[in-house]
Amino acid sequence: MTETTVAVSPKIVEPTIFDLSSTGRTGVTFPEPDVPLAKLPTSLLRKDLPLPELAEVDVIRHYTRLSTFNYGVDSGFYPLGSCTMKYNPKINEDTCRLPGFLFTHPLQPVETVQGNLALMYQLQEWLQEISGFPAITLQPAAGAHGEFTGVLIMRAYHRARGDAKRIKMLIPDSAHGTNPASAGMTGLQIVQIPSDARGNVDLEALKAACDDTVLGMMLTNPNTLGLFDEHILDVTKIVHDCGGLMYGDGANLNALLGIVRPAELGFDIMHFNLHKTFAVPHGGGGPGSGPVGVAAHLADFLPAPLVDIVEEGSDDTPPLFGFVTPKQSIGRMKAFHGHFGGGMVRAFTYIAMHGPDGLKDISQYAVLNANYLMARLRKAYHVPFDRTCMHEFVAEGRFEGSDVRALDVAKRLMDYGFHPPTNYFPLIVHEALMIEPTETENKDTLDAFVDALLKIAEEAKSQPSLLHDAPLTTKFGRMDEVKAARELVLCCWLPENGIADI
Amino acid sequence: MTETTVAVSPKIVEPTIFDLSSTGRTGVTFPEPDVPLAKLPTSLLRKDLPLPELAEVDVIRHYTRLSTFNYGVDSGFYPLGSCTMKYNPKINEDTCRLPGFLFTHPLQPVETVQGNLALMYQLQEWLQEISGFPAITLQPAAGAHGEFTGVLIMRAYHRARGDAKRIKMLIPDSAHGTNPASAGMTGLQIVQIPSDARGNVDLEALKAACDDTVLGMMLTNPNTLGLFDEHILDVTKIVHDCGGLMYGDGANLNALLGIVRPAELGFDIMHFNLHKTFAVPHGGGGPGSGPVGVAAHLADFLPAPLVDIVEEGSDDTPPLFGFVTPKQSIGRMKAFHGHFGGGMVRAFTYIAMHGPDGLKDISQYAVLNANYLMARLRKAYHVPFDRTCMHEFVAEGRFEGSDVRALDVAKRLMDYGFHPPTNYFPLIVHEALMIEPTETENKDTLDAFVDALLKIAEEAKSQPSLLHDAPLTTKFGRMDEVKAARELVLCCWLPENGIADI
Amino acid sequence: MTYIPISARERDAMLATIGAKSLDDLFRDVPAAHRFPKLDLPPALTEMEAAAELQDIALSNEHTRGDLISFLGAGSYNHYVPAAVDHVLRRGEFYTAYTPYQPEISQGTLQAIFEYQSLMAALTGMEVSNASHYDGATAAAEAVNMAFAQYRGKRRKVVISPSVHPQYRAVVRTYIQGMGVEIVGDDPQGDLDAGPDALESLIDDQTMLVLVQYPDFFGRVFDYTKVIAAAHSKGALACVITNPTALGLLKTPGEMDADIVVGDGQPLGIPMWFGGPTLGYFTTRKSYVHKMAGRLVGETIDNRGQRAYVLTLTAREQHIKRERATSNICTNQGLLALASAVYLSLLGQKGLRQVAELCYHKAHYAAQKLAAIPGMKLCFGDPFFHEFTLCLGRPAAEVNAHLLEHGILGGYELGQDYPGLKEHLLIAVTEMNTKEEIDTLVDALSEASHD
Amino acid sequence: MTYIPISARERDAMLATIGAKSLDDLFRDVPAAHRFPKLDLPPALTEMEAAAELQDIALSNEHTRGDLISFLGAGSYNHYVPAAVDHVLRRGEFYTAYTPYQPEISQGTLQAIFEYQSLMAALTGMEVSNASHYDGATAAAEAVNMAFAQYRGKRRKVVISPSVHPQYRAVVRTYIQGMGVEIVGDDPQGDLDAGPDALESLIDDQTMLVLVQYPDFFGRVFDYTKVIAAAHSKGALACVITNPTALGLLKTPGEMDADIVVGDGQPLGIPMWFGGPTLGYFTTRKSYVHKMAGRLVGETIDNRGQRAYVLTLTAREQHIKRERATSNICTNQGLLALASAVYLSLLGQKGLRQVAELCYHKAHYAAQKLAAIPGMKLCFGDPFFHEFTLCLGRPAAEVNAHLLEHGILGGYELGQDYPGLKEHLLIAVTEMNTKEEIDTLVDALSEASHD
Ligand SMILES: Cc1ncc(COP(=O)(O)O)c(C=O)c1O
Ligand SMILES: Cc1ncc(COP(=O)(O)O)c(C=O)c1O
Repeated sequence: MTETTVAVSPKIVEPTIFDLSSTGRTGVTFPEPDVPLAKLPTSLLRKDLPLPELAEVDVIRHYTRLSTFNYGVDSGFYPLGSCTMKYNPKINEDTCRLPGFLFTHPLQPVETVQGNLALMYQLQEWLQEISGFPAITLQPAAGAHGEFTGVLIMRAYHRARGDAKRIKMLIPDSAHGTNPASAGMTGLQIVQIPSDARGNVDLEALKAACDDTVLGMMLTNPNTLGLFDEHILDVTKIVHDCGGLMYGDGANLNALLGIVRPAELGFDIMHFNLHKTFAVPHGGGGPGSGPVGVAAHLADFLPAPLVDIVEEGSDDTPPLFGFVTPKQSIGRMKAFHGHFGGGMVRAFTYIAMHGPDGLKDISQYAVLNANYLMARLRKAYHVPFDRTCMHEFVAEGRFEGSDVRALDVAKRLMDYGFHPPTNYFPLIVHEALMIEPTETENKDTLDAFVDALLKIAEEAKSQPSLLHDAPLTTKFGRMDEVKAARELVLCCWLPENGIADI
Repeated sequence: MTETTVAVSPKIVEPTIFDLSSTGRTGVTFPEPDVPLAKLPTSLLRKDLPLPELAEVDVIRHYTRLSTFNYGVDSGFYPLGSCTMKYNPKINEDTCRLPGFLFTHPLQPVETVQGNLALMYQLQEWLQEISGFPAITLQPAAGAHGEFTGVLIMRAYHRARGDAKRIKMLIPDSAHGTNPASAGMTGLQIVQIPSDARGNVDLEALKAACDDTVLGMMLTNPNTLGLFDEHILDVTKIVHDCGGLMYGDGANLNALLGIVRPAELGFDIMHFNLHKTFAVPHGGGGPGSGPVGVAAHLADFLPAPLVDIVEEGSDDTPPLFGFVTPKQSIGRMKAFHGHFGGGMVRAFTYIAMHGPDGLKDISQYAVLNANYLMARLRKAYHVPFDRTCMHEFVAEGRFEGSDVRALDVAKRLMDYGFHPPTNYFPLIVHEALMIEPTETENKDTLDAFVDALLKIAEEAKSQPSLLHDAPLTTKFGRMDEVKAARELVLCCWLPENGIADI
Repeated sequence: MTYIPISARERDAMLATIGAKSLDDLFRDVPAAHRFPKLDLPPALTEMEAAAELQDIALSNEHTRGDLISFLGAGSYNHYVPAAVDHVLRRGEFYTAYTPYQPEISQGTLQAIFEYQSLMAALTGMEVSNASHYDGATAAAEAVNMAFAQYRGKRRKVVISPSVHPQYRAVVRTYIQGMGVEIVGDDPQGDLDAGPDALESLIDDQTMLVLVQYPDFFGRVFDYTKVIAAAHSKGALACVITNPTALGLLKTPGEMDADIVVGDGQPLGIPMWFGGPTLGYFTTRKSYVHKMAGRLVGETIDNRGQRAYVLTLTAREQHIKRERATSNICTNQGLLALASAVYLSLLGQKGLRQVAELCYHKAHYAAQKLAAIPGMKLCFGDPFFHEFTLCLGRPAAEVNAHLLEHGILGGYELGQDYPGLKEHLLIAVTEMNTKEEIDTLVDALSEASHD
Repeated sequence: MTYIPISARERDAMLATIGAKSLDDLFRDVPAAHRFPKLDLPPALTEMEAAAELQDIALSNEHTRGDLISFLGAGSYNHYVPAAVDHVLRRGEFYTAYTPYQPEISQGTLQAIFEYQSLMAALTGMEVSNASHYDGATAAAEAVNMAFAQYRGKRRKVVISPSVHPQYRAVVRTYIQGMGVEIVGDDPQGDLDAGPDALESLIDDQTMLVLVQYPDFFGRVFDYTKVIAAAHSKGALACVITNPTALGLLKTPGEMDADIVVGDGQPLGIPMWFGGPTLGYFTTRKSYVHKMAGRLVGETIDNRGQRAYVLTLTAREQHIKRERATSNICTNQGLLALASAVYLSLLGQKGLRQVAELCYHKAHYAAQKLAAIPGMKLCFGDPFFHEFTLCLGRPAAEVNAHLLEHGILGGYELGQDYPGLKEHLLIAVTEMNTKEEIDTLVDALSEASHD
């Protein structure tokens, strides 16, 4: 007798677009050619085009259904630490879709796109005013792309001074993974700097690491613990004293609008995440927009091109905006000019609607909300660095005498209708639950969230299986991640099969 | 000991917008006045303004959640007989929102709205060509409004001939409720005409009812059984012979595009439902658009104003469109010009995209789909009038030896992911299930629907409780309709309470 | 292009199941002589072509958000609609659903309408609202129908103020054609200065309804408490047609003891859209609910103990009562009721009050500046809300033509409806009109007064 | 206005819970000297004002759907995007979600990306696709990184064709700054006629990657089978940058045995948007999947036996591997991957082929007409796809200025990147260009040639 495993085929909640395909359908047709037909290059034609065939109604129903399997900020509270999941005002969705923005080509003569250029110029100026950096590039596509830009600028700066021996980047142990990854892409060595007992950069360790091989330091402040470094001016001074440059990861800028200009703290360079601080929606993963601001001594190294006034205006003529290339530019970070439509227009609209006081309110209330949550939760959840936090804080998702883990708490929150916080980051906290409420949530929501977490803390002791098995009320349960990695089914179409029937 | 009933307070799935209100919030603010303030009329000011207070995020989350409690054509198959729940192409949603349409005022000088008027004129012409009626008013807001318009025109026609004794309207027993209701609004007596064994108008009964007190007849063809009257030419002749006029309820026009022009069958007047035949979405109840077409002898009675060419164009100038008033117009049916943006623009886009062949395809495939469903279902569900149907058909939701009713079948269909068909209409079929698939559904969907209904027919015998208790898998179960009618809680705000806390 | 997803192969298989040979086969009941007419229509456009064509058509209009400065009101108003409103309306589950006849899977629509009803009741100061009428004019006509039903046809006189919107009065006249009802009081040639007091003498024991407008067609704000009391003293009902924006500021018809409040909901989050679709709202006292037209949503619970909503008192409606229904209305303005609910939720009490005040102050600024132009004057005095009547001292059509040359829609020419007001413009000012625009109007009119 | 829903009363209660006296109290860690700077920014606009301001800005552009006729391509293309695409993107559940780290409540995004991956694999003829890069240029740079990782830094030469998009070549150069990598072959002053054969001699056993473009920057279509084989014979990888629209018609890089296919997804349902955001796609062979950058979605099941999707092989990524990650990418172009999935689902094989053919035929019609103008000629021969290089016989900038006066964006001036091509325009034609528009261009250029 041979043992056979009967493969139970999985239940299909929603077929894929390939599953739904049927020969002869189409969702859109195009006009017949209004020109004579040219001969097609026979030897260069593809054999088949294995795309699915569906009517518009099928496509709409499919993606409408898929959307309901998702949880977004529009669904409810989304306190995902480090991600600043604030509410995305609907007006931004309309302004970024104005035909004058949607349908301008990136290579049009500048005379025909003065609106776009004026907007970019204005945005550069606003970001300068907010951050204190006198020069800005809007080109980087996201935070990590901004970091990479920054590291290249730091490298170019030292080399332009004839100093090629700086090969180390100092990065705190609490840093986001993109920081070391970005530095690594330029071949730098990463030196990890520990945090001290209050969650600050360990100054002794920092001093020890600083020498003339240090290119600079990448620091997030407030850091990923949600803490403002109590010795920030010392940190930046120590690094500067060894000739290094200070890079600021601006992912946490939502705590600092109108609170402090990062440039004044000693940072030489910083990226913005327009998709965090300035309400560009996250889109299920992107696109973002990661402008970079620099101190005067780094301005010449910015990627090209930048927007500038190329002909001064007068009383009755507006200035002419155009593109310029910084003298010692590191080059181009991507094709064209950055995430104009999806990123800059939305962020511009958002900043314009807030003004100086509104921006300060954002940060004040983001910090208020975080401290409020922390104050109400700290009895039930251990907060390892227990001092006034900024816009977020980190608690531990573990309980004495219980085998419940942060992951379980996170999943159980789904049953209460909330998106879980970030978990297992930053790496220096055990069973981290990183909670960032943002300023756009009201007290009722915060209270309901606290109530759920307190309930869960009780459940962790009284009914831990509820947490281990969670989520129970969502459309999908926990995933077999091992199977995914082992079987590696990464698409439902494979060349040898044509359209796969799964 | 007194018996007390403990009122269990109901579970609130989603609070109302009043429940969610909290003092001091607002979803949108407006600029401060840029003009000097005028004195407010103190004695005429309201005491309080008991509207809820919410932030934009709360409003968006609330209505986003509510939307997910709904089932629309975008969610799945919606074979609601008599309603023509076809797919609503997304392009229509964009064209009707073009700024040139959204932001034109109905009383602008005609010179400034030639686009709107040209569109209306063209739509009038297209509806004329499709229906065979030489004159059209676009003013009526919906089907019932069109009917009322039509009845007033019929009445005005006879009175203009000096004939005021016609006080009866003939209406088949299969008619939609709006037909007698519309006739009733003008004070007419309704004479109900029975249907014969094949679902046609009973000719003998019709003849017997026809005399010189008959204003006319209102007939739906194909009728609400989905059947094309086999003696339609006889019917219209009999009514005409007694001096009556034939009104066509055009709700079922989706079966006739490019198949037959209603005017050629002897109808004198007919309304269109742009929200059925021409893909204007139903909006959860409206708005619709119910243009009315009339034969030449009724054109002078149309409501005012109509769009016409008021100055002929030439080779190099386009014609000038304007408004005109028919000589003996019944007057105005509503303010302004009808449902321009939401109705006419969408219908115009839809007709333009179909052209003559596409329109005929619509009706052919709508009829194909209905007959296919009927053919596959007739073994399990009794079809009382069992002949080739048009775009819909009526089956019975009852089974020998089972106490299952049409309502139970309808509710059980929800568990299979389908919207139920219309039930208990038309009134002349017991336990009616009126099924209209429309042309926009594919065979896979139709087959899945049939499979579900066949399964349900089995369940009706084997597990009737499944049907009685259905739906089980939806967010909400069956409703206590008696409680609603008895307690009559029609709003969550009452003057004496201010904002009610429920 | 079409939206038909059936391939030729599938079609043939389906025909075989049916037992038909061809599609044509299915139409044998259609008289052969008339079967399959060739339609003389332009050939089908693809989506891409249709999008371009419609854009061309829309561009050949001059609209009020950039092309023209507008002071046109007279029943359709240029208000700002917050972006969030349309974002809700674009949810497919809302706009592609039918009337919520299956409550288990229609709670979205049902709760939204329940909220709309609550908001409209709160706004107008009344107890119940239905789920909407086609527009303000038809809602007014349905008020007449309701009064007729209330007195079972035993009273047949309606007193209407001449300063009710002319198109509303026209629609009421159309609606009552078969009812044997008499309308008195609204002579457009009569004394327009008289105000509501003049109506009192017309009310008698044959009167079923008194119909007034608030603010009236000329923008004037009257307290109707007295005329409503007069109506009640004769046993008649009173209906006030109201601009809902004004209710952000002004005393409610409810406070004046009105029996019915109707009006057009367009100012509440609905674009002007060349006049439609908008929505007609209808609120009344609970005691009249069984006589009311239109759909009603009521609160209940489902069989799982959850709060839920259903269409209720449907026995009033055509699909049950047929010719004895309170109205023939079926399809209504559901999606626009949702729009108004979202609009009112977003603005809340603060926002709506702000809009109302902006309209008020800007209109008063404009009125004061315009009245200062030599030869021009305000036709009626204060209080007015956001519309006022300017006497130009020369034909309004001429003046408007002059303004149009300056890119200004100058206002509504009242002579179209009131023969005595050929030199009068009805000028509307909303929160959308900046001081600069008003000053532009003033300049252009001053210039015109010099010609 | 702000979006902060906390009233003063609530704020005070919250401060009390925290044990702080004021909001300012919360910021004592911020160095006092720098705390609370006054920001010199314009005062806040309300939504209504912002909407008007942004409309003004947008209107001060001249766009390509009405204002200007456009023949600009060079990496951004004016295609028709079916209305349904944006309707899907506007679903709040999609666009307001984060990266799908919590798969139980992110199956919408996850399945959509899985479908995107499948569609891109099918389109390019490859086995796996990641979930997107920032754009085509950065995807090309990541291909270089992948090749570098594949050879663990032991090979350091990249052969790049000079007819790869100049901006892509620039981005690759930026990316490799710290890597000690050498680029050969792409001298813009070199022989541009040579085609891919010229690259073969540059490939040696130090070569890690050969990078070509298909169709190339000048619109030419080369079969790269031979150069790819040459790369393979030296142990190097080959990457083909591809315009996805062309793959509706043309042989896939997969069929040519490419190892990596990258490109910009903008033509697949993404508006030009002044150049971004678009998306970079990246497909490769399954054997390279562990070296690949970016997110990957894989199929699995959940604990209820339901088919489901998760992010997989995350150990390649920065949040796990930090400096040893395959790339630093985190936020990608998720929503635009969804756009492309919807676009491809709507068009299907028939639609995409139709678009590709329309581009092809219209471009050929334009090329033939333009080449017939005295003094003008095509710089390179057939086959080309939807872009071609026109030699004008006079400075391209002059000609373009003339065309702009006629409301025409005449094409890309190649002299900006290729000093030898100062008299050359790169002209793109898509399904959006009607014959009439092409004829207008021809007329305007004929006129220019007479000047
Ligand atoms: C602290 C921190 N730094 C950097 C990043 C990277 O930004 P992006 O995802 O925009 O590339 C993130 C994103 O989550 C972050 O939280
Ligand atoms: C046969 C029939 N007639 C008339 C109507 C009324 O049309 P409307 O709802 O547009 O007023 C309907 C609507 O369902 C109908 O099905």
